[in-house]
Amino acid sequence: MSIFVNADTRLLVQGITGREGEFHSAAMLEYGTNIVAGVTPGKGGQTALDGRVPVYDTVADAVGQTGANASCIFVPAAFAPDAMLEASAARVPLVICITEGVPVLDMLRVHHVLKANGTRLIGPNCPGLTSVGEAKVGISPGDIHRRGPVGLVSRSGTLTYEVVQAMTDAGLGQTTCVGIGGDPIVGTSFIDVLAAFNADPETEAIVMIGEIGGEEEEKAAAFCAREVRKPMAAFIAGRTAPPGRRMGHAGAIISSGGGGTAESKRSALEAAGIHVADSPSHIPRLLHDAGVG
Amino acid sequence: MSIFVNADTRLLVQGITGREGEFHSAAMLEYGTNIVAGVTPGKGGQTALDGRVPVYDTVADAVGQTGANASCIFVPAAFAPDAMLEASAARVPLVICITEGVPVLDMLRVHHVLKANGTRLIGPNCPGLTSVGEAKVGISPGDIHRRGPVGLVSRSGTLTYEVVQAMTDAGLGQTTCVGIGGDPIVGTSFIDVLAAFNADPETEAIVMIGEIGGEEEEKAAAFCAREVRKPMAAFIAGRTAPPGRRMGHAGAIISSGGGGTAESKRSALEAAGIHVADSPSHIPRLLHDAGVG
Amino acid sequence: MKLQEYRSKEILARHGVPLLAGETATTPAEARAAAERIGGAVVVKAQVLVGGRGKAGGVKLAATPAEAEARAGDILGMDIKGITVQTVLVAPAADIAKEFYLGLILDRAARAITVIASAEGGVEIEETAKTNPGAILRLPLHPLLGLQEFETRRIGFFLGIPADLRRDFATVMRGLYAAFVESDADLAEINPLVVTDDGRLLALDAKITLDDSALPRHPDLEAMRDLNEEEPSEIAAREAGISFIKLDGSIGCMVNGAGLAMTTMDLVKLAGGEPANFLDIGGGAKADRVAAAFRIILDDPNVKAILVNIFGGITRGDEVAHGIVEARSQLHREVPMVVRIVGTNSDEAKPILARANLITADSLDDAAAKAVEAAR
Amino acid sequence: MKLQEYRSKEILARHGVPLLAGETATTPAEARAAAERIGGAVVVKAQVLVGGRGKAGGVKLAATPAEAEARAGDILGMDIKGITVQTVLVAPAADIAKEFYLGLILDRAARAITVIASAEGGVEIEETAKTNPGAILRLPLHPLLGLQEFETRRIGFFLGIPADLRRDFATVMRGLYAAFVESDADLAEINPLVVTDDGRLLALDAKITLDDSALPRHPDLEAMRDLNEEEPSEIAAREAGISFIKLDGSIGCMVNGAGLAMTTMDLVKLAGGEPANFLDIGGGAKADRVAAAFRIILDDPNVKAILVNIFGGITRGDEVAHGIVEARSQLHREVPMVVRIVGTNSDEAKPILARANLITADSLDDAAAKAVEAAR
Repeated sequence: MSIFVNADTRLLVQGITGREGEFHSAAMLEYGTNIVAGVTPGKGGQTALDGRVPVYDTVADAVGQTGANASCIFVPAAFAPDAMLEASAARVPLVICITEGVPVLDMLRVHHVLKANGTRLIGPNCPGLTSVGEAKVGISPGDIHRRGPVGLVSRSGTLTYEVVQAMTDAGLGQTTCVGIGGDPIVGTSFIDVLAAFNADPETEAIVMIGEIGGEEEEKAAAFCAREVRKPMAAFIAGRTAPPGRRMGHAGAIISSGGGGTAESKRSALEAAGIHVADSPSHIPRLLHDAGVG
Repeated sequence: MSIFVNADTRLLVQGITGREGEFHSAAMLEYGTNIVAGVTPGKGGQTALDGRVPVYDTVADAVGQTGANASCIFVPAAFAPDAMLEASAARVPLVICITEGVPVLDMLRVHHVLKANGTRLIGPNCPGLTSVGEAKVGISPGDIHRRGPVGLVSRSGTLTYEVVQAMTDAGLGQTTCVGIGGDPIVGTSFIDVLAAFNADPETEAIVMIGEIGGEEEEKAAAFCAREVRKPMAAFIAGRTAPPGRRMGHAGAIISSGGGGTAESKRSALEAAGIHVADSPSHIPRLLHDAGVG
Repeated sequence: MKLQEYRSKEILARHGVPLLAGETATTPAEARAAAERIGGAVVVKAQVLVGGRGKAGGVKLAATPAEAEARAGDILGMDIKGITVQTVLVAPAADIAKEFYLGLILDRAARAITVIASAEGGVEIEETAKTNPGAILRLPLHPLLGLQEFETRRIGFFLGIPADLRRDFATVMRGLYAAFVESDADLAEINPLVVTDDGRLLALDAKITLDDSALPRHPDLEAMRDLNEEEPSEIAAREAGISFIKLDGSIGCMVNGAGLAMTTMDLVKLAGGEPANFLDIGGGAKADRVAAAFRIILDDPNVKAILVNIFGGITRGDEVAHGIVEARSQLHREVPMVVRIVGTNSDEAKPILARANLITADSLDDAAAKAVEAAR
Repeated sequence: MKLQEYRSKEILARHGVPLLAGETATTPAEARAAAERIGGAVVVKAQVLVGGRGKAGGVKLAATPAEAEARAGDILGMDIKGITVQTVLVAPAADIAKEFYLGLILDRAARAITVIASAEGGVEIEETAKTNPGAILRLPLHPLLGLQEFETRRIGFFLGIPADLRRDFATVMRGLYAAFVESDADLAEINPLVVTDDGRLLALDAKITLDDSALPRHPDLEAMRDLNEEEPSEIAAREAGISFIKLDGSIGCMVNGAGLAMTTMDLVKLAGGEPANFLDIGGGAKADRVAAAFRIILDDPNVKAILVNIFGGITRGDEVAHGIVEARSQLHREVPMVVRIVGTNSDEAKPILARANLITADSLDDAAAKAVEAAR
């Protein structure tokens, strides 16, 4: 099994005719993801990707016509909040927002509304997720994955690929790899994903990739100590990050008060019995040591 | 048993030092209602009602100090939305708003927020409710009631008293009498109250008093046909009301398109097997005919 | 409270909705002058708050100022469903290529502000709802978020707004929504919203109804009330803080509480009479308000008897009785009066009423029967 | 983006928060002139974005314009935590009877805007949080409703605002909230908010930090950026669309992706080196941005080696390699360069890099070690 998306996912892409949307939709199709519809206001009735995907003016139309049950959003930051609200209002149960740079006050509102609607949001500012061999949603490179027993959750993009590649190279395959995004407010938290992996019978071990800023890793560590009995390994980026500076990701900032450091997160994880790697390349070994693979 | 309030209710009164609030709080105390606190901003630390009730500046303080679990609101219409939000934010699970004349767009927001918070709101523009012999919350005259097997729900004030008096005179006592309010948007609907009466073992029969406007009575009729097996009697006010005019209550208006008439509601109830009285005075007889009392 | 077309348009224009405002006129000469200022063909439209003015001949085209004067002459003074036309709106005529209906309502069932849109503009939406319900889009808006861009797009695509007018349509939609919310409306509709032959999007007619409960915070809108179209008795009642609606029967009703007031009317009818009014005197039944209520009821020459029904509740019945007797003593016209008082000390109320020659009754049914009898 | 005190006050004043704005000065003479215009005693305050300026001697009272000139002379040019003071704010002095802390933060954990209030004003809130956490009220606001009156009252009662200033406090609270929301802030604080001896409520100091992601929709706020306090290299990077932060080490880093960039820095440190910067070149690693990134890195004379780490993913590794070689050929300064490219066609990338005398590496650990070695 896998979490959140699988071979039954009927994906809609919002912004499918944009440069990014089209490029990554092609890669998703190539991976085997079942893209059933695209949405670009004003291009309803056309098709995208060499006639393979019908385009609609609104998400409501797309859902009504195709039964799409997940939406991947590639629209620019200024329009992404509206796109997320549109998908949720059309009762799409899973929304993955790739867009970076969404203003955080917009995200507060969107997060609250989507949660009340029962919509699961992944992102924004995330690479998406891949249920290996079933569906790839977002911008991750598909070929680095290999099906196997490990679930992965991360706040990063390329750092995630780095870890996945290291695992695949070491013969450790994945069930689902989820990038939850690097913004201060994201729809799906570490705990949400960890709980899903914990409940997934095929996922035998879990890798968690955190970074400086906020306290979600600390909360996740407490959750793991309480709930998770599967082997885990972790990595936290940003041990050398200076305080008070935004390290690329809007959410990656050690507060001036000293909260959100890599050390704080590493100790919380270790206190929960989770081994924390010093380098992404050490993760396969930590998993092997824990009896995985 | 009774619904919504009972002898364990710890009541808070918002606006307790105002003219209306003080007058009716005295009557509630006299009835035996357990008023544990009052709130009037700026009068925190004082007492009301001859020293019997401590007054706080905020609902949060009052709840923190007294464990109040219900609030009755007597503040003027311009401040009532804020008062409802304050009670809900302080996690008071039951809020009864007596105030008339709350702007309906304010109520839309308040209704939505309170529902999301899990706060039950009764009213606004309602007489409150009485669980006979246990607690009277609001402005109903206490002495018209008599404990017995009938639950009553109504959109009106004095019309409710009229029916209660008729029942009491006929020897038919009540469990709880709930006035849900005469506004277009009220917190608790007929169906909510009917469901509670249906689940209450002491309530053997139910009386429902509706009036023109909206379609809540029609929905309630469908609900009763589906769910309620207890004997019922009903009355609908406004058979002679002209269309397009607001009949006192903000919610009592037959739409220009012809929706919300007394006849529409009467037929819906009768189609659900519920006898509808031509006069409030006939209700005891209808109940007797149904084997109640 | 209903607003006249020209007032509704004022509000919409203030929120950026494109329209041809025109000018109001209360005489044919004013209408001619307005048509001259406007230039070209105009429409002369009766400003009345009742529906169906078009069918009644209250809307006319005029090609010239002279014609505008003539048409205004026809329309001013005309009776439309009992209302005498006192004002016309003279507005530029538009060549219509396409008509839409666009409205916002306070949707009680959905507990939301709901957009109602139809590509069948120019007809009443209730009509379309019967003949072609599939042509109507109903879209409830989130009560805290309000109108969002995606909703505006969806409505525009549903209506088939031409691509080059989509931006203008968003302006209309945003303006209509802002007008609704900022005025505390419970209805705001543009019907028709048109595309003209020269490709403009315009609100040709508009109707806004306000939430009476919110009027206290909108003195500017309260000032738009058209007293010409209200019963003088209803105006007097409002000023006295009494909820009153004039009807055609002969039995005046004075009741405390809206539900009980309607019930009292219903029982009068059931007893074979016809209520002359709805009247809710409110809580407490204070002496001055009782007096005002009597005056308002008796100003109606049709009234042959009065039925007073007060469920005192916590208020003392004997005090209410004294108030009624006192108020009655000051009246200019005498009709039979049936008084029923229930509540604390209601037994003490009866002798007070009887001494003043008022008919008393125990039950409401009895009171209604006696009132009908007394009015014969 | 952090705003200077005087900018923050500008924004608060625009939203109705009562304060003594004062004037900025960049020379002692300007400070004297400002003090003359203001009249009476003034405070001369260094405008720097780092904390602790008071302890560093950056805030001084001046009783006369001559004193203001002298104090401004002391402060201008002063070094506060590495920042040279270029501007002072000359503001009227206030006699303080009581000080409060009042702030709004973007609260990640609560996913809300949270009010933070403390009756211990004038000290940093983090300090109060340690010494007297009970003195702090944290109140998360509803994300869709925003600040409500009852919340304002509660905060006022918590702080013990005198009854006659409650209305003014509501103005402050509403203004602070409006400033936060309308500026897309992630921090807005007034510290201290004071009651003066003559009973006025005033914001004496203010700090606003803006959400960088929202700056594109606030060109007016973007214009308030103080370039004097930024590293020139960071300004250049921002203009090139590169996320860059200057550090003190000797190994320049060029990476795609923020998490991987931090990881690369961490591994440099783990290998015994010190990173000279954080640099995320973003998606695609386009040639012009690669060139700009190299220039920015090499402008730092401390840089002795560069570590390039590109996880190409879908992007083709050979194209990235060509871009790097091309960009490097145009550089003014040569340092050893370790390049690691992963992703599609990464094997094809290696000979291209090797031909250009670039050091290649397979793993990131290996790359970090080679870079540290090369920098020695």
